Amino acid sequence: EPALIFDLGGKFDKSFNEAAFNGATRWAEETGGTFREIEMQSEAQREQALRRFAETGANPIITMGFGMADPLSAVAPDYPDTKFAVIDVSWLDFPNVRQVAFAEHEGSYLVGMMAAMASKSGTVAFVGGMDVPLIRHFGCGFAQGVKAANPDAKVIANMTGTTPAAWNDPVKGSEITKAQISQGADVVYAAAGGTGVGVLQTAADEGILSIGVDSNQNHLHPGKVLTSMLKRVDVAVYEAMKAGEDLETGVVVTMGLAEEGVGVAMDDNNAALVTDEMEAAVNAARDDIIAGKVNVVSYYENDSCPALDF
Amino acid sequence: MDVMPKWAEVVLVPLISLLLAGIISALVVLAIGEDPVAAAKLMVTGALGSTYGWGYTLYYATNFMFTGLAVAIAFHARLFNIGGEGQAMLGGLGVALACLYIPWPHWSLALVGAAVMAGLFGAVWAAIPAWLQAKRGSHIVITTIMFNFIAAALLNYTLVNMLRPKGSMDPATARFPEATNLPTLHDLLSPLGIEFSKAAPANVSLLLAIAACIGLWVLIWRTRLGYEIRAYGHSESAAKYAGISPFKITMIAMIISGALAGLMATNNVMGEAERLVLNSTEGAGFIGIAVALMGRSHPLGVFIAAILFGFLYQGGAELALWTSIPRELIVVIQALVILFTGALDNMVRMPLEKLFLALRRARTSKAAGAAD
Amino acid sequence: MDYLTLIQLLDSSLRLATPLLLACLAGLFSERAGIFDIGLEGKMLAAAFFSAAVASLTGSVWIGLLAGIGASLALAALHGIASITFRGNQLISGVAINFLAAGMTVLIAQSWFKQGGRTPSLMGGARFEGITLPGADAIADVPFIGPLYSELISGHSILVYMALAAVPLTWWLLYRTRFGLRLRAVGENPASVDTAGVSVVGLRYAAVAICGVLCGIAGAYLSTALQAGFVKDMSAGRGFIALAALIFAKWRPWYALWATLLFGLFGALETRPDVIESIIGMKVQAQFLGALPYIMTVVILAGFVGKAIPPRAGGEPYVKER
Amino acid sequence: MSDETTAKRQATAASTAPAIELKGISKAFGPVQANKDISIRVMPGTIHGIIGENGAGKSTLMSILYGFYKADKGEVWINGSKTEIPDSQAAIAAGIGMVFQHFKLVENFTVLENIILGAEDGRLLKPSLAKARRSLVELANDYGLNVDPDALIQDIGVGMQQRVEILKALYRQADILILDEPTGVLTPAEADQLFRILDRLKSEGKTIILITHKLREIMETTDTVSVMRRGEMTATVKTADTSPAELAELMVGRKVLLRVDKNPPTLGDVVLDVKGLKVVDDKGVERLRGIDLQVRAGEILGIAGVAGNGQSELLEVLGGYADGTGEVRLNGAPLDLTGRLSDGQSRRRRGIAHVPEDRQREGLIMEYQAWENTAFGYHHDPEYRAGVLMNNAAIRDDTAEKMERFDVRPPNPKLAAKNFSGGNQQKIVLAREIERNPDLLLIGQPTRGVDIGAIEFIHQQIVALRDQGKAILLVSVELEEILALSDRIAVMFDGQVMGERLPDQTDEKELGLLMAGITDTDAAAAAKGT
Ligand SMILES: Nc1ncnc2c1ncn2[C@@H]1O[C@H](COP(=O)(O)OP(=O)(O)OP(=O)(O)O)[C@@H](O)[C@H]1O
Ligand SMILES: Nc1ncnc2c1ncn2[C@@H]1O[C@H](COP(=O)(O)OP(=O)(O)OP(=O)(O)O)[C@@H](O)[C@H]1O
Ligand SMILES: [Mg+2]
Ligand SMILES: [Mg+2]
Repeated sequence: EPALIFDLGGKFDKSFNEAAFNGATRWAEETGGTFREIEMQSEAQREQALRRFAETGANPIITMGFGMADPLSAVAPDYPDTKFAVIDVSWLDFPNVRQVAFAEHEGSYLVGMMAAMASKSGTVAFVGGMDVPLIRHFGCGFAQGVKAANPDAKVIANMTGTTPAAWNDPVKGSEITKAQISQGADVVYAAAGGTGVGVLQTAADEGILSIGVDSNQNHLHPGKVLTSMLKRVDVAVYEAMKAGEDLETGVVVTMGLAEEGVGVAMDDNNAALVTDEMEAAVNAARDDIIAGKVNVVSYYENDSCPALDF
Repeated sequence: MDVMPKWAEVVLVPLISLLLAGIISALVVLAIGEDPVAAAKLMVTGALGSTYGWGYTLYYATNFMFTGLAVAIAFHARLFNIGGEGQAMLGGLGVALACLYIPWPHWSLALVGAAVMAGLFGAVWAAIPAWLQAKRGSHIVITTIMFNFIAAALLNYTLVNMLRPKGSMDPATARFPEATNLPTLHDLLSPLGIEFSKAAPANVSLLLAIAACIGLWVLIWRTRLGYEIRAYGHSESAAKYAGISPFKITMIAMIISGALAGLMATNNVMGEAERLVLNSTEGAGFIGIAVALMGRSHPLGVFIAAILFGFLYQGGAELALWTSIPRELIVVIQALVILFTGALDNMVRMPLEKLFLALRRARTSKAAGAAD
Repeated sequence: MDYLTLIQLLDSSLRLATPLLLACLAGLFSERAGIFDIGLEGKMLAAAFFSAAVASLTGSVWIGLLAGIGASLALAALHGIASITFRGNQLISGVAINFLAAGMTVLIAQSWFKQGGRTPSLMGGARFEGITLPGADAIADVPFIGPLYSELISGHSILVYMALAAVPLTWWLLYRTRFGLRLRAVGENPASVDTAGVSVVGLRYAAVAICGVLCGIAGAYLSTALQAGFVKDMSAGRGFIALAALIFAKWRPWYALWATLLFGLFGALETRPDVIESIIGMKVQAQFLGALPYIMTVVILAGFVGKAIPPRAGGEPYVKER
Repeated sequence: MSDETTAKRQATAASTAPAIELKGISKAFGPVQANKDISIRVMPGTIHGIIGENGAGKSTLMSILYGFYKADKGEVWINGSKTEIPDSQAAIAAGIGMVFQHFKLVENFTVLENIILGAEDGRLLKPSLAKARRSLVELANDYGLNVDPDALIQDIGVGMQQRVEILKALYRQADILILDEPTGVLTPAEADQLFRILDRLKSEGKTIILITHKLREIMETTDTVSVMRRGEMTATVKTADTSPAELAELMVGRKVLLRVDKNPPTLGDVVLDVKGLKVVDDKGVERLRGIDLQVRAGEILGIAGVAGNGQSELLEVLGGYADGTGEVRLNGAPLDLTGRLSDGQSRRRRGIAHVPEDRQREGLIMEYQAWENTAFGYHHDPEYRAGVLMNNAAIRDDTAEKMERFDVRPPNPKLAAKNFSGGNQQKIVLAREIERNPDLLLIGQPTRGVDIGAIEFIHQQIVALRDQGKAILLVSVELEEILALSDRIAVMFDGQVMGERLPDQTDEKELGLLMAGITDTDAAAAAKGT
């Protein structure tokens, strides 16, 4: 029986963890199988949950988030027969751990291009949740995409806060968005968990375009969400569960544009917003990145961003 | 004169209150379509049924002991320190600096060094609001709330921009060197021939917390300083009459309080995570308020309340692990426990007092009748 | 900083200040009557959920508002029972209420809507829309007062105007009516009210109930006016900031307005690093920016406000017979 | 006066039913039986006194009549008809007004607001306040009860506060007025005025119940008097048929000395020498405006004065918890008035002991047990400590001894201070301070609110200390006490010493004039004039 361990945000964070849950549910529905799951409440439970599931024979154990890297390195060697998959981690080295990393900066780059092309004012905005490197990573890719499409474009970036409350403060998200609009922004990209709900809502209310994150959020405000930067955590989880005990471990799987691990959401809800020109540019950029002709710089490379100052 | 015998006050009232909280919690569990009896069993066996469960229960309890004591000592001086959270964060910073930048030869020395740093950092973070209260009259409730936010920003800055190993995604420090890793209860107890779960995070700082409970008990109830702190807390005017300086007491009480909150970091940062992560305190500073209030600011009460909360945390984790009960239910159960044992205790006490009074009347009248 | 930026900042301040102001006035009623309330946060959160939930189910924001107020009142009643009837510790009761609201809202949201502790997004009549005051559009282009009126003063939801109106109303009620006189007296010296033949318990319950109503409006404002739905923990510590503002305001209604507007302004400034940078002439760290409101509060408190004396009987249950 | 009340008054005067009749009132507070089966009748238009030891149950009984407490058993009859009094509203409706021992005023309200509180005429304050303002003028004219209607309670003296309490009752048109220890905080002049007002009220047909520890007041003003002991009503007599000595014996169950016995002083060196002492409070008001005093060994210097004329500040500066300027010497060496050594601890080390005016706010920690209070202020003394720890066993033993010597009841060192009666609380403070064998004893209001049995004892202790050659600075608003105890009397007014007198060469009248700020020469002139 596979097991799924959600990160602290909880399984209904409307983005990352929820995507994992959706992937697992899809697997369960398709195969009729069952899986174990836990939502953690505290840091100390990370290791606890890992051991618990390992001891009761769950296999594979899929865990979410970079926070699991450290506990996993303590637990994985103790259970050599159990297979682990960890999402958003790429720097460990254990034979029984499968690491899945997403190239969020590449996906963000594409939505950045779309934002720049959709913007009439030449100013676009980014709203991050809690100020952590991962979110800067999103913002950095976005800014590079914006500049690629329109070198003169201005990117306004704000973080919501420095405590976990920053993930669940849609009111502040709204206010930030309004402030960005007053500075001329007419497209806003939110990578802020529950706070993003407020960003998208305000964008819709104020008549500017927004960009969702992680899962497809286009349907939240049809015709007002330009696109969503997809991070196919659901696919990663689905495939890990489908592989079951045969899961390939000891590898780092990078889910980039080539693997369709990240991408832009196109559906009926945003069809009217996406011009052919935009679509062509995005497709070209995707091909270039996959081919290595364009290099999107990752924030992690030297903790700074060529296109944006944090 | 006391209406009730002491055992009734100390044992019966909290027990009945807990029972009431349990009954209401059971109703809530029932309402969301789960089996309350099974849930309760799961919580008890999960938290207390194995050394593994105990290891986690005691780990959480250790955190709450430190923050609970921190709030309690401030309460004795009639100061409401809501800043335990921020002080504990700063304590974590102190521990991280001590562990990362000083080459310790042995964990015991590292613990001493880290504890000093943790206490120092926490104390400084409490001393500023204390000084502002004593000298400028700035209300300590506001300033300590503000200092929590400021601490969060400071910690974020140091972790994201300074202490994070280059290229790491995780806003956390590197792992502390092996030599600073604290022995867990397993390590401590196996030489004594006691088998304790290897996996549980409870560690030697539990002993530090217990020592802090005892130390604080001695401080409050046996030393002249404690006597002065309590006197000041009861009556500022009388304290002045007796030559007890309000400034001195405010500063000392808050410094001790902040140091205790800071010391929590020896458990969660040094003992468990063995590195400093962004959200390491996880609201333990606020739980400390509930713990101190429920423990009536007495170190023994704080100890017991901390274990109760440790039980709720660990039992709750087990619930989440084995059932589909959402984790918010645990928060609700915590709320009910706080409500019934802490705020609605008179609901139990009042009828009990009537009962005991009636019993006593009956006894004395019978005795009088016998005497005639 | 140009004029329009200033207007935008103040506009944002006003929106951010509104829930703080309502909660602050709520706390003011309660604490003026001698009942300390650190459960403002929980009441606001419960109201935010129930108003959004019921608005979403019925499609009417007004029914939602009533439901939010009802939920907040229920928690206020709990606080009253614990701290007035059973003379419990008011701080503990407040802490418990915060926990209770944080847990219950998500539990109920999950069982009603199955959307992970959220309500569906509110549409149309299930939301409070901004009100355009008469003539706002007409004079929008007039220099100076045009933007002032059409951007800053006009265009807010009705709850903002209610919150602003609540300030003079609170002042009038407290200082000009019999009820206010008794309410203030019961927070200073309940025995004086008791020996005057007025029920201490009744007055305190009334105060706690008003507190409930105001917190209810504050919560509804968050989820049905500022936002279009409930998200878990969406009160995000505003109850505590309101409490700080209340002490800042020395438990007075007009000061409460200024204090919450100041907090609102700090919050608004945080969203405009460019403005701060242009004022102080250098780039600020994101984290420092986030801490700025709190640092400013401490500085102002230490520098200008001085000692705040709470109502004398505050926090203590009224016990006649030991 | 309205026609209605006049009519009511005539009706009551005509009937012979008692204005108040209590039948079999019992009341227990938890295990404490405060009132046991008490019955009492008070005829209309009379003044009825109630006396009894501290904790006898006097306040409780009256609070029941006023609806503040609910009796466990018993009936209340007003003007011949049985009346239910579930709360104070009912009592007020039945024409009862009460001035509590501890005033029930809102400190930061104005006089006017306090008066209308609970008796407003409508939902809005303005008309109520205006009406009350008019009534206040009438009442002031009728009874000489002048108060500034717009003053805050916290800014006016206790005497004035009491007027407000009386005005509150009169404003509610009370026909029956209960006064619980009304003169405890008043100056003689204020007390005299109060009794004139009471007489006036009585002559208007109002019924008055007066609780007091002062037998003289009972003898001078009441028509009948009841004595309470341990919750029971032990006797009710016509005042004309009894004597102070008999009442005292009825009260405490033994013979009481009503006079202080003392020998002439044997004066030693100057212990306390105060020159040009000034104190400014935090509002910037000068509270002491240049005080000069000397106290010698073996002498009691009594400071007379109306409360609020700087006596408290004098004690605070000397006791080390307020700052002042000027020169103060103890045994010839200067005391630090503003520096590092200007605190209670340093003062105690220098040999100054201090019985503060307000035992509950300053002298004791009410939550502390008796033994902890015995060490209070002396907790750093070598005999009370063991390193950084307190030597609790030693303190408890010492407390037990002191309690026995000072006859503290109950002699239980582990009882919290708040559970002792006022008199016994005072004894705990006295025992602590006197037994230190200080060079100088500062003592403020030593017998405030204390029953006559305890007063006798306390006075004896003070005199005994003097006879051991100690210097004593006594502050009291009780002129009788000042006259009985002092070897020399200084009168304070408005932060200054108005003059000094010897007790056998002055009288209450002359002191009273000085206390009112009328200087020596004025007083002499006034004396000549009469
Ligand atoms: N509110 C109360 N709760 C509990 N016990 C009380 C209360 N008030 C009075 N008592 C107890 O009832 C008894 C009678 O008290 P009461 O105040 O009536 O005495 P008293 O005769 O007025 O004394 P004093 O002369 O000191 O004023 C005392 O033992 C007292 O402790
Ligand atoms: N909480 C209590 N429980 C039991 N007995 C009490 C309690 N409080 C007071 N007493 C008893 O009450 C008696 C008198 O107390 P009371 O409060 O009436 O003092 P008091 O003489 O009125 O003081 P003061 O004159 O200063 O007001 C004492 O015998 C004391 O033992
Ligand atoms: Mg008394
Ligand atoms: Mg009395």
